[in-house]
Amino acid sequence: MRDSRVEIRIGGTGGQGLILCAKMLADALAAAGKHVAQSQTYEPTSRGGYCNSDLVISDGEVDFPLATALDWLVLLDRLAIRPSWPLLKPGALVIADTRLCPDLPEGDRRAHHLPLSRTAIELGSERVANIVALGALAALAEICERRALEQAVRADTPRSFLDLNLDALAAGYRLGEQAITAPSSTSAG
Amino acid sequence: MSAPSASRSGIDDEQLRPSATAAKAREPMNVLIVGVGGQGVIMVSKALAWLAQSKGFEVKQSEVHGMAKRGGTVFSHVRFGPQVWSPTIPKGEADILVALEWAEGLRWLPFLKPDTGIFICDTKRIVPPFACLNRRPGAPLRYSRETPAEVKAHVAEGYAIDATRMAEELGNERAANVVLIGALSTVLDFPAADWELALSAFVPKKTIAVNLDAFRLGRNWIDAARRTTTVAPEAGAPAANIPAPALVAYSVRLEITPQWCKSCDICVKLCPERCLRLNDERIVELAQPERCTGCRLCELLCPDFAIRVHLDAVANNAAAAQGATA
Amino acid sequence: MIVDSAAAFDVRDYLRQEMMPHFLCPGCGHGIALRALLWAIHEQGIDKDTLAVVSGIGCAGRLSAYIDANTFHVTHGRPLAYATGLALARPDLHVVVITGDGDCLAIGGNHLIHACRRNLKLTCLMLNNEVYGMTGGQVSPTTSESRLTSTTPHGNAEPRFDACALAAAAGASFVGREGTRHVPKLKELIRSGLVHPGFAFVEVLSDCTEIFGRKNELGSSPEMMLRQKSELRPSAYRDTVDTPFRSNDLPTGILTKTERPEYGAAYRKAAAAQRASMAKASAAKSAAAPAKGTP
Amino acid sequence: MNAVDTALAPKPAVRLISGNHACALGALAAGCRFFAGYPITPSSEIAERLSRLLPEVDGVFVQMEDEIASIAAVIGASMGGVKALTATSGPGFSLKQENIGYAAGAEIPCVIVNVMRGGPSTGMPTRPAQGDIMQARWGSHGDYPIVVLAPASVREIYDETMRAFDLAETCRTPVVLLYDQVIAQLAETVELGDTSDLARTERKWASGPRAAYQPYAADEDGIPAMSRPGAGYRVHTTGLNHAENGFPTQNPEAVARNLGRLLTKLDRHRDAIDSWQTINCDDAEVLIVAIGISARAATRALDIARARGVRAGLFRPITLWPFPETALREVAARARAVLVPEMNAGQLSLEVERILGGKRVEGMHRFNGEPITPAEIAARAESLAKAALAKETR
Repeated sequence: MRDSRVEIRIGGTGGQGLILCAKMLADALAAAGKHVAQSQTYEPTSRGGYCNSDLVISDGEVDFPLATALDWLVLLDRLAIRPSWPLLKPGALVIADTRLCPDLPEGDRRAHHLPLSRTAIELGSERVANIVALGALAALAEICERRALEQAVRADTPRSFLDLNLDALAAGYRLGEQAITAPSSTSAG
Repeated sequence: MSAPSASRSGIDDEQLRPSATAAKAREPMNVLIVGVGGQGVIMVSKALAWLAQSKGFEVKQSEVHGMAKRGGTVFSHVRFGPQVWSPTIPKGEADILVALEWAEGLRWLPFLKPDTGIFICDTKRIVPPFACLNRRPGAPLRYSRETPAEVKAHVAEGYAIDATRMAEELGNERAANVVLIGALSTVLDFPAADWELALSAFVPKKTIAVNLDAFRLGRNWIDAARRTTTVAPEAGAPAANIPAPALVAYSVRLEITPQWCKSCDICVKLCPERCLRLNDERIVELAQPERCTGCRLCELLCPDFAIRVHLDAVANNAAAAQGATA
Repeated sequence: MIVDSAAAFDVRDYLRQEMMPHFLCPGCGHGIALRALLWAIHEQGIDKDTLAVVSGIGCAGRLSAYIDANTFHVTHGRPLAYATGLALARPDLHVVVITGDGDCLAIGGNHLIHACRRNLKLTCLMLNNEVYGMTGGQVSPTTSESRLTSTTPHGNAEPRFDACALAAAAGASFVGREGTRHVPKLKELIRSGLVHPGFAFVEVLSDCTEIFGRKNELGSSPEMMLRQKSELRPSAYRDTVDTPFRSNDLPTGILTKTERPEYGAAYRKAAAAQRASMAKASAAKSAAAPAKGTP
Repeated sequence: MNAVDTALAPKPAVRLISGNHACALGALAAGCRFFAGYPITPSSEIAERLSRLLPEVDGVFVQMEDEIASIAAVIGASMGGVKALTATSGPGFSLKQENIGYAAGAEIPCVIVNVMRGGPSTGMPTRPAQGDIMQARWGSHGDYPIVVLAPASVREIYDETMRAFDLAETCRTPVVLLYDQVIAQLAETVELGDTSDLARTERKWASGPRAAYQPYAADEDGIPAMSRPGAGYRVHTTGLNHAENGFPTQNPEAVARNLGRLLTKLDRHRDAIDSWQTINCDDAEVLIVAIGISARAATRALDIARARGVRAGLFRPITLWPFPETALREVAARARAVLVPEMNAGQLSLEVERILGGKRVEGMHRFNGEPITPAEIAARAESLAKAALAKETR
């Protein structure tokens, strides 16, 4: 069984920019020669409601493009816990927003509660919480080169938001790097 | 009404010719101006009314033009004198009839005083659509066939003047009515200068020059005509040279495609000359070819495209007449 | 005078003669409407090769088969939608739509109002005979009140559509109505529609004599046609004093004529501008590229 | 890979694009120059892409007033000689059916994308399903041929969209691209080559004298040459049954002749039409037949099953209709059991049962909006293999 397969989910609610940040990560990975499949689940409402975007990353062609066993889970809303929790691989890493997703269920996983949305608010807009999360994920998962990710963020950001998004990415990296040195909670957070 | 007839007692019988001066002393001078919409009838009557008023006459003018737009009958009554009661001229009471169109002139002839009335008429022909109602091959239009010479018999004094062409030659066809004003000015004794003043007030500023030329042209033409004969156009006079509207000589032939005819009867019932019928097989046929005028109504209204009307041109009118009866 | 123009026009030059006689009932006004259309096309000098006629389903829809042109007999109610695609894809063609009252106003009503709104250059000829003739005489959106049809056995209780008012309200830039009784006038109206730079809607009042006429005892074909004349008057007479004495809810002539941007031309213009700005941008990019690489 | 390498190597056009995006690009590459559509989830991205891309290549995009108008405008554009596309989802696909029948009957090339979502009726607009397999084949009334392609990946959507246009043109038929919401909105890394010099297939155009031209008289390939409006042929096109001359007829011989040709015309092009993929079929005891996202799950399931000692193989029809039945029969001959996982109540199973006659065909049906997972398929394959073995050894 060819398995360089890595699965990442960014879960939250509609309107948080989950699909966009997943796409940025996917672009960065694609630039590095990885095969990526990025899928999404959303509800018919344009805003609000459960939403996630999944990445399946592989050295070869991705056979089944949907999540089956998550290596990484980023939670930007508690709504995303229920559909995602059963998919976690044993020992998977979970990054949860301290404010929007304070409580996590029991399970065999490593969890980091990070102030993603609060950091975004401090940067000037809660709307960049997705980019902060992206930075934190990239730092913790060490899944792609930082330069490639910055390039992907640049490519997908309108000029007027570029500085904000790059700041958010850097802030996310900082949060992630701090978390590496800090112990992660291994039981219920 | 009694008032007009009472005023008759004041007639100066010696006055045979109408004149503006004479009008002061007798019953009103009656000038009837007729034509078709767009020719400028109202302008002529307004200029005359203005002039008469400026000379101290009481003036009454009435006109019908509202429905005429372009092409319909327009007439205007202008009456002036010491006192004018009625605004309209009764039949046989017009001193002067000015017509801007030939057939309109003839139509109003009964309004002219039989003994003394003066007829001034443009020979311009404007053929109205209903003059074409009879579409028989070679048939004349239902437009006046009278020649200027024949009209002479009906009027005391008559001038058939090709005013439209004269105006055209001046470069403005629309000044034809002013040519006629020029003619009119010779039978009313207002000074020519006053006429020109009146004209200048009633025509658009940039056309004053051409209109004054037209006025003088009309005046001179009458003078010249008077020197020869009272009833103007004889041989060589412009009106005599006017050809009747061209009649294309043709014969009618109906091409019927019997397989396409579905016997709906529309052509039979809607033919204005009732010359079609359905035969024993219920197929249309031309039953009375001599009555067919080639109007094409049957062709146009046949839902089945079964009829085609051919108007075969023939060499001349005689042949056309032959074709029609053949 | 009508004689001159009519003499030069032989309708058979525009018919597929192998298809004749056509399938319409005796006295059906649609044949007359077809003549008026072909006459207008002839007068306008439209080449048969670049003429495309799209028609729907029903008696009116069948007319396209008789026209010697590029003809498309499509699905019920959809000729305007097919014609929209054809005219947008092929602006070099002259596209005419023939449709009936049911085809155009009932099943195809949505396409009509949007065609009016869009203002793509198309001429839409709606033949209104107040009835679904081909299916046996059912009530249609234009059936007059109290008329008998095979689905209104006690008289039609629904109010009818005024198709021209509908088209005008939907934004059509050219709207006109005429009866088949007045062929030269109808031809003139259609011709004005053909030259109109935008969507032209022409309603033709046509007689269904065999089915609608018979059911409502409207008399023979000629009688129906004569009544059509008495019931119609030019729109110019609308405000004259005798209006109260004669009903005039179906004015004829050109009822609406406005200048609006034609959709196809507007679209092509915007597309050309988009291409030009792209070409400019890529030229600037390629000019800038070597400069970037030098240091 | 280091930074120098990426800078020097000619960059392969690897892009992360969605299935719907790939469809728009494939259409353009195939020479599509007209799109008419109506917004519907989850296919709207195709329209959105083409509204920007078509004007760039002098094409036309138009958003019509409804689904019916969209397919009508597409057929209208194609009647004008322009390659045309529309895209929709289940509810819209249902509305288009009458006119798809028209395109089939009048033999007007066109391509219809149907991104399958939950049903019936409005169903689940943002959840995947595979419930339009039968509608795609039998949705319009009467008998007619149609080609339905069922790509399973972003790359394949791109390729199959191009092939859809080629088949539509060569066979003068509507072609349906059928894929589910997952594949439509899935973004995958794909390598797209330069297609600017791609030889594009055009329909056979009428040539020769007008008098001799019969719009529905077919050559030996069963496909009549089409006339382009303006080329002087002035033909009649109708949805009524017609004779070779294009005019309506109810003459039984004429109808049987033309309709008979129509119904068999694809047979002579099966080499170009048929397309399927087999994985590990040579020694397969359990044959899985699936399309779209279910086939992607089955692909992974093969590995899981083999790891557990179950020899599973996959037969994936890429051309769904006409179904590549000969190929399926050959592959299935060696299998002990056949498993058909699909996101509906059993549509593909029905066709597989029909083709494989008495063979045991096990359906694996799900219609709740959740894709079937590789593990589920693998488990089912394993139990099927055991049952088959038990039956044989009994």
